[in-house]
Amino acid sequence: MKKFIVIVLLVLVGLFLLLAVSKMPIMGDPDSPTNAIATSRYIAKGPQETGCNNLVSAIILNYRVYDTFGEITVIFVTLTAALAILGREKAGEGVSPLKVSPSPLVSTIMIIYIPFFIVFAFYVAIHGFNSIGGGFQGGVILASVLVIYALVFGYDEAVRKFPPKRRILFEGLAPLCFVVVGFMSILAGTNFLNLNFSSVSHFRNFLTLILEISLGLTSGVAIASLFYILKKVERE
Amino acid sequence: MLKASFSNLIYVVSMILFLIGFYAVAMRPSLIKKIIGINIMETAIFLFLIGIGNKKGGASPLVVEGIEKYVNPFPQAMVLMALVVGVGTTALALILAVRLFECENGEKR
Amino acid sequence: MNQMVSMIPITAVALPFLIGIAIFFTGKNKKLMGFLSSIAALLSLALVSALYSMLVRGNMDVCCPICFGAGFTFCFRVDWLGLFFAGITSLLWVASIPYSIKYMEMKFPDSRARFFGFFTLSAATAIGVTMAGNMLTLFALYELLTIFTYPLVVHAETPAALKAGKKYLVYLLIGEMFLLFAVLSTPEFAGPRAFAKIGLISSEIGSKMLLVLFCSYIVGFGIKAAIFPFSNWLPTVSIAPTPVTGLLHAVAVVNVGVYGIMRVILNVFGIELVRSMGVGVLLVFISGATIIYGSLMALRQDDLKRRLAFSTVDYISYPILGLALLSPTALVGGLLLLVTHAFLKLSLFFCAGAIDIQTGKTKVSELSGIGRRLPFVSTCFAIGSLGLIGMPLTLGFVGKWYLWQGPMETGQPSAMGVLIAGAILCAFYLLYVVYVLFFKQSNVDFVCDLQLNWTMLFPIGAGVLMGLVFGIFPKGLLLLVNNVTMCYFGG
Amino acid sequence: MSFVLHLPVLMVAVPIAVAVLISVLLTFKRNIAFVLSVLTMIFCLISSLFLMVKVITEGSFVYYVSDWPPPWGIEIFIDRLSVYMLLLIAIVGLISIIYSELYIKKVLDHQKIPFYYMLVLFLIGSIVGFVISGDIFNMFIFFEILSLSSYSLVAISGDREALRAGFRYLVMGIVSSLFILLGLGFIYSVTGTLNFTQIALRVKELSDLTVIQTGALLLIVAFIIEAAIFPLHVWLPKAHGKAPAPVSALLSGLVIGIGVFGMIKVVYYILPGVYPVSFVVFFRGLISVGIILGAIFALFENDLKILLAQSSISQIGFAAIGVFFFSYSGLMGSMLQLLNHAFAKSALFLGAGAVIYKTGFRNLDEMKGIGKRMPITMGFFAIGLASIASIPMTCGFVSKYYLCLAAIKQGLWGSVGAILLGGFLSLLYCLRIISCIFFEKPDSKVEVKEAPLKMLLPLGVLAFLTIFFGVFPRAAFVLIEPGVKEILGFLR
Repeated sequence: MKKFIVIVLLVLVGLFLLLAVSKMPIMGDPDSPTNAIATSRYIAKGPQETGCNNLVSAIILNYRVYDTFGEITVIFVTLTAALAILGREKAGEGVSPLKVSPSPLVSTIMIIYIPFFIVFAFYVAIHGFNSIGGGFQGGVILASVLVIYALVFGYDEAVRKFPPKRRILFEGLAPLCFVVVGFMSILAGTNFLNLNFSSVSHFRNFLTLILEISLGLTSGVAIASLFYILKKVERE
Repeated sequence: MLKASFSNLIYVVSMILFLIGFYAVAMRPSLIKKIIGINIMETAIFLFLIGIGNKKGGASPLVVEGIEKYVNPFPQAMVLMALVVGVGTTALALILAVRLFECENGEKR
Repeated sequence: MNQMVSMIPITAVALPFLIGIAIFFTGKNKKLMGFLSSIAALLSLALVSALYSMLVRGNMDVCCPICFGAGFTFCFRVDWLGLFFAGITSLLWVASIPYSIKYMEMKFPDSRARFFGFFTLSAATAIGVTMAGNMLTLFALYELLTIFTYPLVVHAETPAALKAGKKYLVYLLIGEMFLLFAVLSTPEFAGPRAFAKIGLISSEIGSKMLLVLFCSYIVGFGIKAAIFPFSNWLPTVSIAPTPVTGLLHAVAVVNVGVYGIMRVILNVFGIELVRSMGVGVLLVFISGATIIYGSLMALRQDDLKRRLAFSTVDYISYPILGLALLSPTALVGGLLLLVTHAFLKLSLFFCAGAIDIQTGKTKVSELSGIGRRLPFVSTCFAIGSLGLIGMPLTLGFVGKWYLWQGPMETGQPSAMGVLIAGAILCAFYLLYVVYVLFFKQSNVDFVCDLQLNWTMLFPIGAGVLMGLVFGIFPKGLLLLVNNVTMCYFGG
Repeated sequence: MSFVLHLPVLMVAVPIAVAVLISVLLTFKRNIAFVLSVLTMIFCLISSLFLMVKVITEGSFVYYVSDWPPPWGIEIFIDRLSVYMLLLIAIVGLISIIYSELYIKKVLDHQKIPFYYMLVLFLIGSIVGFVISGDIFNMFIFFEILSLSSYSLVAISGDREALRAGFRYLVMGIVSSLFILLGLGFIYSVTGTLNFTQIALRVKELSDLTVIQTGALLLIVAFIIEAAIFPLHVWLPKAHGKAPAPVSALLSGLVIGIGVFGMIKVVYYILPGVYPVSFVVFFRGLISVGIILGAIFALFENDLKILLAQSSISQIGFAAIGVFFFSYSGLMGSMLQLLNHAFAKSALFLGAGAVIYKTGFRNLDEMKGIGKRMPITMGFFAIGLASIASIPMTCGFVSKYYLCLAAIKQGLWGSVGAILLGGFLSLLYCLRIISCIFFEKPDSKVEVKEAPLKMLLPLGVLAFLTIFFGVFPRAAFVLIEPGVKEILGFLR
């Protein structure tokens, strides 16, 4: 019965949505309102005003950096929630020694590759200015490195290598950076989180870079921490 | 209506995906399946948003000398941010599910 | 009519109110508690008398609006109708305080601070209702009165009392729901001088809506005034301590219901509109039915307090009947009967309470022979009963005399029939108690273990005495009542 | 005075920054969380007072974050109503945090305490961000932070019931936030902007409103879920009932009120005047049913905190129904009801928490006669109940008075009936609690003392505020009256 009701409801909602969709402007139409209004400035002046050739980065790091602040806070809130509900993992807590030792082939290759991965992560993060990439993308690569490390060398080894004490600062880095930059811009007499407060254009680029890197570090480490915390429960 | 829907095929597809996800959330008792449903819904919306930002013949929003026509970068930025938010919500959902699983198994033991 | 701004009306409400709140914090200090409650009652009496003298001197409305902005205005205003009710309430409040102090000391020694606190609050809000200057104030205080009397009703904290309290609340709150609707639908209900003009509602809003509003008002106030289909709560709550029953029946609650109905018909609708709507007859029928129903039920009751409660249902409809006849003489009669009822019913309830305390008897059938053991109380009971029935030389007689003129003038034989039947039935159910008290032989011997002192006997005697004095010299009271009717019927 | 312009955004940034800072400082000093949170909330309170002065004297203003004007950047929009909400948030937040100290120590593990404060700070910061935001996507982001922190606060105690409630809340909440995202997609596709004022301007030029209406409907449904209005209220009773008491106070007092405020934002700021009549009637009908059903559920509930949560469904319905009257009195009633609910319901949850703290009783049956043992605590509790029951001279009366007046003026008899019946039923369940607490004979012989001062004081402040705004509603009118007139101006 419940199933029937839900399906009827879904069909109704679906018809309603399809009706709305059919009334929407044709996709890809260059004259549609989305393409006509706000974007002109992003495309025309974006690189000069923000110093980013990558317009997506220009938006998330300059035009709408306040949103990005909120978004990195979301990651941090999730982490806090994880810590509150599950608790921080500890090295050697209830350790059962690894039953299968990592295959030497895999571990050797990983040891060779991991530095490259990390460099690549930073490259993606820093290069978000001018080409495809950005803080989050780099951060996710970083996180995947930490996750792979735990998968290959065992959870305890990973926790020992990257203990919570070392991660804790990185986890809070980005929100703090954003707030500090925000305060700086207020003190400089402009509005909150204005990166263009100094007349020196390099300074703006420097700030963008700092935010980019902090975003990368924080998202990467926080996602890895989430993984470690979830993994901890699994092994208990 | 049909013709318009046809030219907006991506929107239609994303709506259908959205409803599939919704069905999973509403009807599946399993927590993990609910979370998967939520992710399907999310993805559908991302597809929808990216579709909105499309421009025929536009290049990706990476300013290069000589190209004048770019797709709208704003929906892409929006999706990027929504993605990260999605990671957060999914993670929290998993945390709660894992903890709930632990609790209920703990009681059985 | 002139208007003057004065803070006395709001003081007469707010001061006792604040004292009432202060009483909660007296804790176990009995002396202070008694002192504060008496002070509150005396203060309000003094202030009401001051208002009376102001009205007599200047024939003015005394008004003080408190505006909260945006159509939310509280306003206190005193005119003759309000003052009439305020006078009754404050006078009887003073009279009931010494009795309550003694009674509570004997029957319910626990949590007396709560009792006297709420007692004072209820009486103060009842006076506030009579001085309300617009519908909003009236409604707000009216609802507060219901809420403040609830703890008094359930004071005994027995399951039966809680059940009675629940019934009380459900009845009254349903009434207030209707009332709120009616109040908010009345145009200009929160105007600072809403009651100063007669007829807040014009006939323009459509006859259907008018009828709906009228019915809502009658239901809203009528439930508190215990009119026929809604009167069951009143006997149920007679389980409460006797001073509370007195408060409900004579001092505050029921009176306030009658007051509300009068306000609605006289001020909100206006006599003319009611006459043109032809709903007076409806009201006559309702009140007539209530009188007959109350009397018949009273005859059947064995419990003395329940019998008296049904007698209230019966008697409180006379003022409504007097109003419904829409003639000035009938209204005079109705108001006089209200005074009669207030004084004498309070005495009767106090008598019942005194008998209960002294002998532990609450059933009529057990009362045989008590007349000789408690001569004063029983005599007072007898005189009070006679007064209520309407024997000559009592106020009841004067009231019924005037009320009788109403149907004569307007020519409503059914109302005359109701009056006759009501008087006869009333004589039956009250005089039977007197008969049992004095003339029936008691077969069980009982002990009187407590001695009643003057604090309890004085209010009883005073109430009965008032009924007699006013019955013999009704002129002063008639003057006041005429002032009330003159405002609405002109001359 | 120019510093005041930065205060709204600082009210968002400072709680979040402090919360992050706590996590960093945690390694050095564990018990710093409480002090820092209280200081932050005091900062928020003071800044909202400053903002109030500013807005009353100079009217509403906008603030461009990063100095980019809309539609390129994000706009923050401060008018009287949002300042009013900020004040509510700051007061209730400060009070709940002060109250939390003792309660949380007893209820939660030692490990979890700093995280609790962090989450509360995130919650406060994100509510502020949500309220002041002038951009739908920004609203979405803060809505996510808000919801994530509320889910985790519900589940923080980690026992099974709380986790269940938290998960259910999470599923509904995520669906609601996805609805916002989808809705804003629709709106963006035809207007090309996400800024409130710009959308409102563009919508007037559109010929076909179907897409906009779909977007608006999705947004409203999302906020209906968040505000727990009738068919989508299922998550609320357990979530609010099982959370720790100060969290319930925050969630019930503020967060569902924020749902209603979101509706106000959609209906008046973003998309004024695009709604067909059937739409509005439908929502009014739903809300009316919710008002009555919530009260009926509460009437038959035995667990005190769940009872209070059920009553929240009914009470928030009152606030929501005023939004759909589109009239001055209706909106006034709505805003006053938000105030009433924030103060009174928080006081109730804190009072229930005090009983749980002292005795561990959760069911009404166990609490018989407890009013005599802890008269002051229960006295404050009773004042809160009086306000919920809309007894005259409390704030609840004023709000329901305006709502009912608005409904009658517009001749919406169904809504009038729902409001009156709802008011009647809420009086009944409140009196049921009162008679149980004060007038019934206690069963148990447990000696119970008054709650400690640190719990009594917050309760007392809330009770005082409820009475204060009931006796002097004018104090609230200073902000609401011009604010409501202003947003009604948007409709034209």
